[in-house]
Amino acid sequence: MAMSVGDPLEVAAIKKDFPILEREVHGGRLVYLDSANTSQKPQAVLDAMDRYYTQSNANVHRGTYLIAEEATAGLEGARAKVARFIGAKRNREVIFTKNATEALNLVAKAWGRAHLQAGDAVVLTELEHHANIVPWHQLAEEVGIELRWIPLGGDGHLDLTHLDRLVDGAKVVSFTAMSNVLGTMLPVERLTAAAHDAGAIAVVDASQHVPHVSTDVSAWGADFVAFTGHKMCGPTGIGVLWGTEAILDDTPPFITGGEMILNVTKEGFTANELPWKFEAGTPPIAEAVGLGAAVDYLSGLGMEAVREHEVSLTGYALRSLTERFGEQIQIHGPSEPAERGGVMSFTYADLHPHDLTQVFDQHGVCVRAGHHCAKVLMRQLGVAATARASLYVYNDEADVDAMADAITDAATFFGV
Amino acid sequence: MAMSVGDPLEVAAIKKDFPILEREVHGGRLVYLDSANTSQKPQAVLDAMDRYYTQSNANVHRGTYLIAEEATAGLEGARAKVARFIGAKRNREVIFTKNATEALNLVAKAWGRAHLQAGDAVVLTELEHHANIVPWHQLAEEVGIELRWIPLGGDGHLDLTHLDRLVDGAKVVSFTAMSNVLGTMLPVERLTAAAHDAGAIAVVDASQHVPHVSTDVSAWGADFVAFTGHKMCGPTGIGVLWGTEAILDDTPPFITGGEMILNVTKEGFTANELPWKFEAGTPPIAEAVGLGAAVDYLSGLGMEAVREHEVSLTGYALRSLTERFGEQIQIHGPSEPAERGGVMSFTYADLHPHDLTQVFDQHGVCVRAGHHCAKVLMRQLGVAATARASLYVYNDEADVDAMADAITDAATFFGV
Amino acid sequence: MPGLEDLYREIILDHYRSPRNRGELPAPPATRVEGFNPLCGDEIVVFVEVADGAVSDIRIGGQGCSISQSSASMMSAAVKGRTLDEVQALTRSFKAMMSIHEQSLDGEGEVVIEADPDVKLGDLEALRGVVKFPVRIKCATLSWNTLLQAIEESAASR
Amino acid sequence: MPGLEDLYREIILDHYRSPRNRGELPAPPATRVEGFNPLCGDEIVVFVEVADGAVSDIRIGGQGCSISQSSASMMSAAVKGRTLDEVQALTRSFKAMMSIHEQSLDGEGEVVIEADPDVKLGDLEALRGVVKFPVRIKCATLSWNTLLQAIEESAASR
Ligand SMILES: Cc1ncc(COP(=O)(O)O)c(C=O)c1O
Ligand SMILES: Cc1ncc(COP(=O)(O)O)c(C=O)c1O
Repeated sequence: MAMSVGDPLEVAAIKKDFPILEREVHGGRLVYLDSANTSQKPQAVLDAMDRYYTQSNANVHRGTYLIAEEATAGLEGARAKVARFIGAKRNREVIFTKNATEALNLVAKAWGRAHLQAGDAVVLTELEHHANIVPWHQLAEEVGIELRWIPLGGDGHLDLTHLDRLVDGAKVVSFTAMSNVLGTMLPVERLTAAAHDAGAIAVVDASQHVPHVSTDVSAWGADFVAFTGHKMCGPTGIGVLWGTEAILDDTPPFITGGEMILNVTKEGFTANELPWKFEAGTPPIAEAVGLGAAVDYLSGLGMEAVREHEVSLTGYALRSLTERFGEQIQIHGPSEPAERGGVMSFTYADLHPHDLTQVFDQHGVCVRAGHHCAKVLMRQLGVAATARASLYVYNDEADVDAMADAITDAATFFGV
Repeated sequence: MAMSVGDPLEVAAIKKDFPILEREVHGGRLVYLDSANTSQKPQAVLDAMDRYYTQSNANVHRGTYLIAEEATAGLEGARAKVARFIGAKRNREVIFTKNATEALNLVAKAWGRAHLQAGDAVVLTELEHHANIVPWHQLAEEVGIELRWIPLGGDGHLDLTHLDRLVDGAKVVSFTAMSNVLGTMLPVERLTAAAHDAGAIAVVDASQHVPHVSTDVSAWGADFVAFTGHKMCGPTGIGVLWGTEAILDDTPPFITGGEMILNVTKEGFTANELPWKFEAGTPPIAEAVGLGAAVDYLSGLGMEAVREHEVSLTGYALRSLTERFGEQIQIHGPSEPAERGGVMSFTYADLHPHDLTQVFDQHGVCVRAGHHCAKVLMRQLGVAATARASLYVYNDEADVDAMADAITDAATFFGV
Repeated sequence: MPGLEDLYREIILDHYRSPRNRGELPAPPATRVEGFNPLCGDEIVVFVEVADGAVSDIRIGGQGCSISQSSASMMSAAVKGRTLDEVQALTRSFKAMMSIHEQSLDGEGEVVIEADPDVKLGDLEALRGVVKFPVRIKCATLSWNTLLQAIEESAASR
Repeated sequence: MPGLEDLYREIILDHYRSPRNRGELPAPPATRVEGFNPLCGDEIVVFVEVADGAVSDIRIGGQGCSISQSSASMMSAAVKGRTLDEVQALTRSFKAMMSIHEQSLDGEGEVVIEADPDVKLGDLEALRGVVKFPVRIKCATLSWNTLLQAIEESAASR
């Protein structure tokens, strides 16, 4: 088994933290290379949720009894952990949603409906995930905003030649911090500054960034940042919207009901203060506790080490796949590992990605094939689908090699 | 310890299924009487989620690999279980949301925005939870609908004298199936029929009904039914909106993004078919698996037995509290156990509920004090707050007695 | 590699490599309908000409994996020249083989589609192995659903 | 019952049973502000009259638990006749006792409020035990926050 000398993470030990990696599939070990889709969960996260359910389960912010206080402390403690993890200035700037998609919908619909009108421009990029496109399409249908697109340039990067013209007069610039298809890291601070210079707000979809790269939302200078728990070692059912206190105060509530009100009469309602104004109904309590444990886990590894590990493993993957398969394999995105995350979209010869990954499955290699919820980008790339391998803290060179072996096998099987 | 002869549930055995009930608080056992707020979770539900995370965790509807297929089967299998549990005709009529609140917002905002306009009337009841009030207030602000209220009558029931006049010309009648404050069971079929006769749609908030009473949404004849997972032995982070296929097809998408589209271009998008049209982003996968296990658990007990147990235990509680405290205790809601669920709101002498339940906590008795997210109802009742004890499958007469002892102690402590 | 041969039978790979009835038809008179597999991005375009209650001509465009492409190719060969009733029966039999459940006519739950014992699936039998790979069932049925929609639209446009 | 005596000191129960400054003031000239505790439904109404930079009169209405009512009662007694600066200092000291964290002025995170050693809390000291019951802290501070808002509004309306 190939082991990287000097890997900043002790991957062999880390693998043991993730019980699912001990699972056998089709008689071999599980080689999980789909973390951009969803990450696996360390035992510590499962334990934290089990502890919550077996010791302190109660609804929050309501009861005067002990376990209700513990549950509330669990939820609010998780909020504080997340706030610290992303460099938020105040805990109340961290809003728990069900996923990144709800977070981006909240921005487009609650902030957007209140502040945008017919003819206003919203600038997106061709790299966006559908979660940062479709809500804006809905708003376009509803109030008649105009969508502008920062185009894809060379080597998987954006073409920023006409950035100033594109953002000129815009009200919103909303973009991903890291492409979930190409791995491209976007120049967040530059885009945020361009937005602000043009008088627009800057919205960052950090779903692929927060799990992999140390993130400081305050340093970014963004107005809103969205991300999702299940891609960062946390459970399903929880996402985060961060916003500056100023912009959150200036955003009407989105989903409404219990827990988000100060008062309700037959005539109307008064909203509660941040963050609860945006958290109607019973929040994802166990999921917040799990996300807090995930943040602890990642902080324990150190986000600098996580990033270093991924850069080095991505470098290994790009090199070894290219050496082994030459012209047959086409890997999209930046060629320089330091300019990208560990997400590699590729096609092999004229094999359809679906057929390729079907063979992978027989090797226990989990890789996703499809459009990766980025059909606008796929059209720009001129492909209908790619296979996408994505790396995380528990992956090593042996995993990359296992996929390479599976590629060879697929080529033999289909005779290409 | 008082034990009911002939209880349709074996509560002593059931208590063992819920690990949290073994916990000690303040040196005594935990007496959990706040299930209308959130229920405890049986080990089987925690095991199902752990099994999912340690064996099959993957994103759904996407991967060609084995664990992704297992995860998809887990999610869709849970949908089928829920559909069967509530008498839905088709699995695709079951939409997973994050909680009941999101489900009711989806109705008010996605269906409501598309079908209601200024001057249209929406009929609610004075018994509603804020989740079935505030979204309609928002819609009223936005498009100018009129809200009408079916008033509270005697003995905790609705006053239906002027029902015909109230629903006349209305577009929506939206009501709770069981009051979360008084326990009142509403005449769902009668209200649904009145709605339909008036040409309105019928929306049922079944958050307190589905966990406690066998529910058949098709027999109800409703158009939409909302409920929440965490009150029915399931995890936090998941709720359900059921709707007839016809009305769901006639409802535009609410939250949008990945997973809910057929196609996305720079110009627009096409929505996917049911149920996915309403499930944007990564769904609460582990939570759905947990909810499926909760449904299995409740089905194993038998919903008829659950209901019988609660009627008999509620009867015991109403009798024994009245016998013991006479005029000092005021219990709101229907006096007849068969007309109500196991939810008892009460006040004791002039003790503030908050002070009462603070003393309860010292006895390990978990009871909520407050307005229970029903401020409109509280105003009708002429109180600012009540203490609310609520029963479930794991409660027995000893639990009720423990609360009664705590009341006595509070009376002594405060000298009333 | 056990299992894969069940999915990728030789005849499937043959249709994938040499698809039948590939191309376009002028629409109108033909009807053109696009189908999407939202999960993987496969897009299929069916051009169909209906005359005298039968599929007089058909062409297939778009792109997809070997399963969706070969299924479309075999379908095109199987339905060309058939009456609409025959096409319906064939579709039912094909979906029955794919173990697709559909809602029953009285709305009481979902039922398993029964195959018509008189309908011969021929080459299409090769796709039976797809059932063991649930995610791929949508690949196999994409062209069929698109064809049904095209036939409906052609009826509606007359 | 260990613990409860920490919360419900005799002086608290005394203020609860015989609240000081209970009632209303004509507004205007007084300022009237309602405060809600969204968690339990407690509602407090503060009527305050400010003259010459001091709280010249105050009345408390509304309903709530023993903690919120006694805190309001003690507060009313403590602030009546005091200058606005003294009220600010007293509020700070009270919140410090309640271990309330507030955002620092430069926006860099949240900081613990420091009590002013010169400020005497007097009877209000009896509320110190509330800190051990986190849910009840909002009960104790409700009237104080409502008072601050009333003072602000009275300044704004001049
Ligand atoms: C009647 C009723 N409706 C709606 C809700 C809201 O449920 P959730 O908080 O899970 O959204 C509740 C519970 O709080 C309830 O009791
Ligand atoms: C860049 C990006 N944005 C948004 C999302 C949506 O996240 P979720 O599905 O958790 O809402 C994803 C993941 O699917 C993503 O990769």
